[in-house]
Amino acid sequence: MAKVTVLYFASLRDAAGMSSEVVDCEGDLRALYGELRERHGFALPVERLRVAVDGAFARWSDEARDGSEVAFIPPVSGG
Amino acid sequence: MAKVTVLYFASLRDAAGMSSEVVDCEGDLRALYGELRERHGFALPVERLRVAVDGAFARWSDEARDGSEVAFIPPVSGG
Amino acid sequence: MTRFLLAQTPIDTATLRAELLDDRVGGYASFEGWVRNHNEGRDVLGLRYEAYASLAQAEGEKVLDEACAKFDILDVRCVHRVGDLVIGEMAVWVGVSAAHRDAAFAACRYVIDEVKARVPIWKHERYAEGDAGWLHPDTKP
Amino acid sequence: MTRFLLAQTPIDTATLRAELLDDRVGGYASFEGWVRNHNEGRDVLGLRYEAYASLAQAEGEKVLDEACAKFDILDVRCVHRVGDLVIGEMAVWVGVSAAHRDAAFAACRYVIDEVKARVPIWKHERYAEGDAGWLHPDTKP
Repeated sequence: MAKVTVLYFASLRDAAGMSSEVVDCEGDLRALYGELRERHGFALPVERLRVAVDGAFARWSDEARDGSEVAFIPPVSGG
Repeated sequence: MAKVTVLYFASLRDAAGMSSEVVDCEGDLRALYGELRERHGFALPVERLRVAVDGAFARWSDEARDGSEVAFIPPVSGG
Repeated sequence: MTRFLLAQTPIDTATLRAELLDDRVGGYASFEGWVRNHNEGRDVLGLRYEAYASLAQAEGEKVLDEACAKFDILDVRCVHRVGDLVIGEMAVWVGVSAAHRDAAFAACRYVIDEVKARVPIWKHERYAEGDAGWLHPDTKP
Repeated sequence: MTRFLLAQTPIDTATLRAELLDDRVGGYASFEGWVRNHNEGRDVLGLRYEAYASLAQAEGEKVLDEACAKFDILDVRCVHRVGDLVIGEMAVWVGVSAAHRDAAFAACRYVIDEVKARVPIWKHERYAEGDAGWLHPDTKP
């Protein structure tokens, strides 16, 4: 069981009603997003997101490491 | 016989030693350049030039009109 | 050196441009994205940009490194605003210096395209009708 | 209105750019040509631009009209210096505003390419070796 800090941005933050939370997590990052999507009712499917761990892009199949910071990156719209 | 004012720019002006002159002219603009090229020793052949009459691009086959201003345009190098 | 920046305040292009001046420069290409009063057929009153700052900084810097590697340029900078912006304000600026214009144009285009596609910054628009929302374009990030 | 200008004095891009500001603008692309310290392998000390002013003005304006017709842009301006310039000075500036960046980039590129190819302006370079000469590039005018 890993304890990770999850960061929410843009529409994910609005839907979660918070910009971050600490969650317990088993399995990979894809499973983590699936669980949180269900909890918060996120509209975006995992296919439309990217994921980052500790400030660097990561793979959905990566395991969540204890103490790490996980960010789900919705489609960007800068510029 | 038409009397025209000829304008020289860039290397043509340096070769002619003047920025303009009034010349008598028979025939078309191509013939006029040929004559002036011989007189001033211009290096550039007519194929590398454009010609303008009274501030607008013209055709080499145009006749020189009395009182008009003729400019020979060497390859440009602005920018 | 940091060549990609997130800015909380209006972008001063004159100072940024001056940093790219160099006797070897023959061509300088720049692009600015400004906040329009309309988007996809809707009237826009204003907007807000939010960034995942640490990752945006790293990914923006990576885009500029790529531009330097791909194109024969002398230098490149990019600044993106975060926070609240009004209509007409500059949202993003890219500046590229090169010996020749081909490389300057190509690199400038590359940077703005990649920044828009990859750097974690999100736009929140407020509309004349009173509603507002985050833009999450439906293209592969 | 005159959108193409020949300038005897240094170009103030901030003022020119401000004239292109408009609430509908989403993208602004600009290009500047600066005097390099080298050209075709030779060290350049400085240069002079000479124009056939009346025809340059008319042909420059024509290039900008074409850019407006060909691309979906809001406005475009171009200024070209004449007279003596030192290394690092701006020789030419192009600014284009558009709703979207594709058109802004394409029009900016079109204008600088056509101005260089067609507008009767000539460059006279002074070299470190002491000689000097007019540039008459060997391409179809």
